[in-house]
Amino acid sequence: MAWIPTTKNDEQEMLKTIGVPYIESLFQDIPQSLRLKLWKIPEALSEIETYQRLESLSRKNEVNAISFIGGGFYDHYIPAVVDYLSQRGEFSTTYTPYQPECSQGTLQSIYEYQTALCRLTDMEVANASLYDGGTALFEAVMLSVRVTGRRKIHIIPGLNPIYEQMLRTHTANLDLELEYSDDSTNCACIIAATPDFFGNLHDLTDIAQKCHSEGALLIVQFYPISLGLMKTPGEMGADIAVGEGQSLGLPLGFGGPYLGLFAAKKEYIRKMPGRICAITVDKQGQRGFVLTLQTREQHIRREKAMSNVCSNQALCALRALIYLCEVGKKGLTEIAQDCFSKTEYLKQQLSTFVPIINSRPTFNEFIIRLPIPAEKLIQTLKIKGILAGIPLKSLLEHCKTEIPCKDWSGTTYGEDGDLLIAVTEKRTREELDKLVEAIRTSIS
Amino acid sequence: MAWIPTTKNDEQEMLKTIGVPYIESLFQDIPQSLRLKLWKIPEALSEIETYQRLESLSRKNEVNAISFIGGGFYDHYIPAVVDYLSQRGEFSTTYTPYQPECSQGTLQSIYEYQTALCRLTDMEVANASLYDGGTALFEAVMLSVRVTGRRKIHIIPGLNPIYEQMLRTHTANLDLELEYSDDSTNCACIIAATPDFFGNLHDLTDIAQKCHSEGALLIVQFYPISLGLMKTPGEMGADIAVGEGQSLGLPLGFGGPYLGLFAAKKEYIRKMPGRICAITVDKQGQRGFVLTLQTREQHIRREKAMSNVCSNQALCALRALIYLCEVGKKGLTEIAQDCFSKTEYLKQQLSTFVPIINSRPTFNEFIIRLPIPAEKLIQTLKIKGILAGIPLKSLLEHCKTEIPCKDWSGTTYGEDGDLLIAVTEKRTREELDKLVEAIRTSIS
Amino acid sequence: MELIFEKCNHRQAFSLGKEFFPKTEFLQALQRKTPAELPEVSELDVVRHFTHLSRRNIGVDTNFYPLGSCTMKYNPKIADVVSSFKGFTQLHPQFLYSEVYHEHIQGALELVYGLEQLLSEISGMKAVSLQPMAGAHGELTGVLIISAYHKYYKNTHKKTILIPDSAHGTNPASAAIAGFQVQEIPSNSQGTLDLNSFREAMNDNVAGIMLTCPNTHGLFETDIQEIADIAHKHDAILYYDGANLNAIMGQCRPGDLGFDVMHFNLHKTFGTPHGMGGPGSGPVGVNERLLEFLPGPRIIKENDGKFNLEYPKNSIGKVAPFLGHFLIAVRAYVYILMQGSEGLKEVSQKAVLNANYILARLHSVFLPAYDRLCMHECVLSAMPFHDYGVHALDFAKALLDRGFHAPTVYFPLTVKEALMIEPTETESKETLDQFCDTMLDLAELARQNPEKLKEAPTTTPVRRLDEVKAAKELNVVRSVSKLKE
Amino acid sequence: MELIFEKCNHRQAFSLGKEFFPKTEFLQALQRKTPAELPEVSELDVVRHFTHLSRRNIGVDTNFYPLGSCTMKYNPKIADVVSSFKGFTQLHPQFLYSEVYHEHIQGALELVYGLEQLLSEISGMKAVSLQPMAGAHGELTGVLIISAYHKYYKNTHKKTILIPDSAHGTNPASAAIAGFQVQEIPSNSQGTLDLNSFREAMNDNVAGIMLTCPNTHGLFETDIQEIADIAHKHDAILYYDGANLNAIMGQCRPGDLGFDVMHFNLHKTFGTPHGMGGPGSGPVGVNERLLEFLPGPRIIKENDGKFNLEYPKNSIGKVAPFLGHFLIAVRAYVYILMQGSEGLKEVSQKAVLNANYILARLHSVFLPAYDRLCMHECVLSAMPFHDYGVHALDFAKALLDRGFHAPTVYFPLTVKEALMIEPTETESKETLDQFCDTMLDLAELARQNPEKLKEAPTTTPVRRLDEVKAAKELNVVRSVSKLKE
Ligand SMILES: Cc1ncc(COP(=O)(O)O)c(C=O)c1O
Ligand SMILES: Cc1ncc(COP(=O)(O)O)c(C=O)c1O
Repeated sequence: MAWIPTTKNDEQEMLKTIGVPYIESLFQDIPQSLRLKLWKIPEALSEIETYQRLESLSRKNEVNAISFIGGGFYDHYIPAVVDYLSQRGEFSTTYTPYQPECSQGTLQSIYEYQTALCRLTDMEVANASLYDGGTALFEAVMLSVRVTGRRKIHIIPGLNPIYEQMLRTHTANLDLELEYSDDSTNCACIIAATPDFFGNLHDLTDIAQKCHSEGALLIVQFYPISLGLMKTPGEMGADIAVGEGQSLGLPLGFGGPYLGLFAAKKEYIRKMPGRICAITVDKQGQRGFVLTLQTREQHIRREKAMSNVCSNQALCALRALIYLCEVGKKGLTEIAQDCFSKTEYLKQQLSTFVPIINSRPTFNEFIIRLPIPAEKLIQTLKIKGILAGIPLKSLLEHCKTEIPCKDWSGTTYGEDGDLLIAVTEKRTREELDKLVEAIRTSIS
Repeated sequence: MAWIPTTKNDEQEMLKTIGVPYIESLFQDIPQSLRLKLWKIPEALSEIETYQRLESLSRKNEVNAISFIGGGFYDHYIPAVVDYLSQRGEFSTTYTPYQPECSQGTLQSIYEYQTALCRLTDMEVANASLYDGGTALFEAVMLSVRVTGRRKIHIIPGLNPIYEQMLRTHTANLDLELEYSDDSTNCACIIAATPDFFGNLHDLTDIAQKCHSEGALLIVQFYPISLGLMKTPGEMGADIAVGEGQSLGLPLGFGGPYLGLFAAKKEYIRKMPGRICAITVDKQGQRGFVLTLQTREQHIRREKAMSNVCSNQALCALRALIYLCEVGKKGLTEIAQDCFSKTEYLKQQLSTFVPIINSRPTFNEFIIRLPIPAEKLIQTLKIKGILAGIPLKSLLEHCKTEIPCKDWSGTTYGEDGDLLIAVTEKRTREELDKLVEAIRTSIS
Repeated sequence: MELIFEKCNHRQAFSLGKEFFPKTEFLQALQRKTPAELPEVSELDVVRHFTHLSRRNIGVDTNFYPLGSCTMKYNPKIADVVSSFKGFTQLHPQFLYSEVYHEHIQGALELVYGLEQLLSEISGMKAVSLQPMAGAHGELTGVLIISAYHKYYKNTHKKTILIPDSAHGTNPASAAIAGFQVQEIPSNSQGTLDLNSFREAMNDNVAGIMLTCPNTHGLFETDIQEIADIAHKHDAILYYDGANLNAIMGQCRPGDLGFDVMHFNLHKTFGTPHGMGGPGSGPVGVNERLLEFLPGPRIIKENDGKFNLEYPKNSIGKVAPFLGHFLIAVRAYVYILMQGSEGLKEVSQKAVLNANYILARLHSVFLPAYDRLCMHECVLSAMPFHDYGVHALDFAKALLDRGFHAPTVYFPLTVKEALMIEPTETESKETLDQFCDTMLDLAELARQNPEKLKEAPTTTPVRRLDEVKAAKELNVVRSVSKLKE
Repeated sequence: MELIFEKCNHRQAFSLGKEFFPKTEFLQALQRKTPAELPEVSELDVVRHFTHLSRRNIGVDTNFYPLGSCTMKYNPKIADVVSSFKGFTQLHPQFLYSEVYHEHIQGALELVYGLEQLLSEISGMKAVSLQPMAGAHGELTGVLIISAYHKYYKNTHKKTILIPDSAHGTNPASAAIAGFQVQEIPSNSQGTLDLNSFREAMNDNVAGIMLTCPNTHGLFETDIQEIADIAHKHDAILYYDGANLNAIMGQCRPGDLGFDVMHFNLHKTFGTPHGMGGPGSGPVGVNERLLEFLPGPRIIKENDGKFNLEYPKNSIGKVAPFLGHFLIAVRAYVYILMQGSEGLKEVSQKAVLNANYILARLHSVFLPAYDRLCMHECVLSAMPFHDYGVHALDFAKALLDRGFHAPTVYFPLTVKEALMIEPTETESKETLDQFCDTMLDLAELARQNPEKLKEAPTTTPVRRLDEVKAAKELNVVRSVSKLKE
């Protein structure tokens, strides 16, 4: 059998040592009446058959067209070293560093990840890590509730509708009041995204001040690549910064695994969820790393823990760290600048013949309002090998969002013709021009 | 610049230490008149651009069709662990183990490779490694010349025409006489391939005896996968066994890198080419591995060396070793059996309507004689996603082989309709049936 | 080892090259003041740094890793290869929410659908959703389903969830985070749920019971039928923590045992890599009556063979942005296909055989918590060495010096000085023997020379670390100004 | 560490599964007696074994590796990724020899053509063939071309090849194996070819001269023009050993220096991995008059943009089965594209800067062979420590303990106690400084406590090894019967 080394001989000897005649005997505690009689699991495939079958399955998916799909998840380039290094068995086949002495690689990388994330966001502390951007937001809300003791959660319109739905699902039984509002009075937190889901950029400095004067926490949802240029959550005064880390060296992978980024002010560290690594020394005074403040965690504090998270996204965090080290200080700025420049170019070209309906400046994503249903355009462009973007209305429907929906300024989105277009550094000028021409022809 | 870490600042400090004002000054020994003025090398591409450009280049190649192409190079399955393990940096970024203490991984793997190869072939010693099957054959011939002092090289018809041409090229200036013959008198060696290029299997036991009674060496060219079933070079009495190791976990890769397999009787070890690793102990008595008999090699013996080989195929040999460990004793037999069974099935199906012209039993490759030019059939089947095989005549022409050419029995090959068809364990029954039907329709 | 932030600056490993695209200036008002102080190192620095870091770890690829409750089995490399097919890695998830793109994701949907079917069949549950992103997240999802169920049927008084004292910490944490009160039920002297205490605790306010089976003592809950009956009589939902599914897979099925809702740990039972702590994957399964509460969208197969989406009638909503950790699901799918029906059964048989073999070889020296046959793991105790001042932790550290990862220690909390050993089915008898020999050796050493043992580890990159100092100083981020130490 | 052949038997890592294809019995008479005694181990055994083996190595990915003459520069990982594209790895080479399949290989042919063009431009040669499979094989090919040339022009008396005493061992070996007599030319006191001896040796029987430039002393052959003139006057062919091209790339070109034929070491100059000893790649380049002798087929670009084959008029034939080490060529192509015109020039500049920096820092302590500026590598000597009984080898071993690979030692043969140091351009000043500091430290130690130095290495998996015993006992294969040691 695959991956089971025990030979018939081994089995006999082991049973003798144990003192039972058959392996069956070891299962005596399972009542006979409850035993499995029959199941419909297919017979084993060999590695070759499996490879071939899955390869043809994978080829049923479209991954070769020119993509302008975003919506919170982006087709950024992943430098070769990220895969190369992160797939080493000494990373991938280890687990939570319960024994720090034989896990210094893991622990140091966590410490470095915390550092990288804090420097990226200008926040003071970070954990490593949460499942994804949506659960990171949920955990941030929970932290704000723990800190303030309040139960109102105010959301500034423009949050990714997927995350809003996740938040509602996770808090369904918690007696919290989730509302669209930028009023900072009496709430545990205000949640604000910049760029927001529609691509609009916001300066949240004022709202941070208002929060702080009212004892509420500001949770900023950020897009890590934008921080190559953009004012940071820390600079704006955020108390908690959360985001989806997929852009930092993780493949789109049809939905995951991704990476929940979570950073905060240091005063909240004892109430934070997730693993945290700290520097210390060993008995000979040599520097080393350990997990710390574990009394926040479920394995120590059980129902009183700050979070239930156990397995997390450590390997994804490692990828993000390697990504940030590889692109480095200058590279990140270059990438952000390139995304921005290309987007502005595209907007400029498109705006000559189709309205861009954003209420604010954007970073790398924006919305055009087509005179025809977005689906129709998409259908036409698919044939030319272009994935034109996300038909906004369809997405909102899938997230049970009211349509049309608003952003902070009151601008509404979600008409049939609204198309959300994203650009990354992978797109070339020829591809941008191709998109422009294809849209032009399709609507004229 | 890519991968160059020196900063302007470093450069200044280093120049100061060296005591010259400019980097230019370091090149003062190159006469000004000989300096490069201008070259037509394009400007640097970024990693993203390079990736995209090369990816689209790679997609111009056909690799998804169902392939029956062989001719000495086979589409065998490569288990996942082979890539995974061999690409570790501690293997791939090291070099010849000149310092054995920090190269025990390399050295032990070489020792294990030698062992695996000897067990596969039933030979006594092996080197690790030569460039490919063709140069391994050349080196075997050179060894036979050194051992016997004779200059006649007899080739039993049926040698891969590519290797024959390589052999002629390499020995062009050596005053050797290469001839088709199975006469063992007065020659340095007889070269015999089994399976031969046309797929025919031969038992070389008799010819080995003849060689030995005449003081000639028998060089057997083998196909490693066939040794899962086939009588071995050692069993037949070969003095030297050589082969192409590509089938052992190396990708087809449009021609390489491959792996020259070379094994021999122990009495020839001091005259053998290539690296050899031996067991020894360190100063504390612990087992360790070193390169041995280095006086055979060019870095010690220069023009008197047994071979000029320096860089070899060590990483390919590692892949072959991992492959042989992974498939193991039983797996290799299974794979060989599967190739054989499928080939026999295919032959049986085809033989009902098209002649199979082999003179002998075959392993996984055979020749049909079509009533139409082989190219024409190939063209038709390409459209159905099938690569039907190698049009024999074209290949022979490219190797400057006389057409038609003979095998040992005198059977001739190379007519317009002759198609060489290979089968591996990757081919499924459906694919075999598809080929049969496609050929049937095309010629009727 | 140096931090990468301590390496000298002003290098650039990666660049977009020549500013080939005309630059548009970013908005002054929205610009960050200074670039993030990320490392400025060469690519070779990056490669060497992380290669060296990796070499300061041990993993399943390097050592026996009998970490109890974590099922550190061999992670098949073919599963990693398949999950790295471009057709999987580069597939954009937003296709999911636009019907116009559904033709582009039929392969992926087929795989998700196929895996959900297989997991249903393995567990005896009616349906499975791959959304939850780890075991604990599966628990939370399960408890949210319990909550939705009771809300739907207006059982608003049901606010308590019962959990045995042997349960993993995530169980009470998940229940609490979902808004329930947690009541702990003690274990009996046999190491299973104390039936009397359970009966006492049971009342109409109980929303559900979370059980692990076999439990964290490595013991099958022999009273499971009675437990299920009692729970169901009170309309309480029986939750199955699937972390230990490796013990019973193919022998019996949670659904047949009476469980209503459960999670799987794909990273445990189905051999996907644990990646230094994750990512895992924690699909949730439910029986018929909870079906309508599952997270959505769900994948359905149309009559024409196409795959499509559907939202359960009373769905709790979304717990993941899309369909969960898809690339982990790919690995688990490969694992199940390659094990096949017989292989999956053999997995549990050999996992249980191996644990009992270790138990048999060590039980006379390391007092087992409960002296009976175990399932896939055995819980021993270092209490016999208490008088020598030697603790479970000391054995753990000494094992590191001998080429083994340590077992789980001090868990379950019900067992003093616990050494929780889960060998898994992928380890050979030789490895188990080496491990047992070493444990017996260390036991001898504990008696002869306890100080020696307490010195361990000595061969690891660092020696025992000062955790108190770490928590006190809380140096958790490298500050920018700090110069190289 | 155990041999994999010493691991317990009767396991099977890989299988084709159920005998799903009806078996045809193999022919009794042609069957091997017993299956090959390959390991019978589990896949986890395989993974652990080779992971551990790898950890007993150091490489460029882990340590500074200043192995002179070998150009151990950083191997870009993107090149490995690109060379593993399925469109390259799974492409069958036999397509090459059937025109009917040529439409299937246009991408590959374009790449081969493109790389040959780039290498021609870099070297100033007229044309390049990628066929030779390593540097020495390139030399052999080059010498075969020389031989074919002279044969063609009936210069049958030309049977000698001149080679400097500083040349790499492959030069004389290649010339000899190709059937030539080798005559060695001494170096002068400046470390370059002794012009007088050369003039003396030169006569009409000389078929060619093989030079390395810069030579293995790391010195540019300043008399190169005169050498070329003399050679050409005697109708002798001037061969360029391109192993040291990294020193002059973008500064001057072998073709412009007067060389007629040369090889490249893609694995050195163009950063492809050395893989524990290979595979390398040794393309051969020729000037106009040798063009017609190149190995065939050659790739040409038709007017319609299609790529096709052509055989040179008087081709020596084939030295490789197809177009050489294609997957290595892919890597080199990536390397050149990403360096670009300016990058390639900077490579040689920084390689030379780094070598001179080491020379400057160490030259007062380790007597350099020739006390002048060097090119990409410097040759020092451990002779100053002779009186302490400390040798080049001792420094090499001591470096291993300090986190460095050793330089090349005892080569070139012209220098006593040679320490041949080639830092390459991909190492940072910090690394060079650490290395130099360590060397100075060791020099101090050699004087103070030579025995300590001779103990080294002590931190490696094994200590110094008994090579005499190895050669005497010649245990080079694990015999089947031998039990576990
Ligand atoms: C018994 C048990 N339940 C639940 C979990 C939680 O699973 P995860 O770590 O995937 O969140 C674990 C993990 O260790 C466990 O052992
Ligand atoms: C100067 C010189 N010439 C030739 C060679 C031979 O090259 P290869 O090892 O690729 O055969 C080497 C290799 O070390 C060398 O250093």
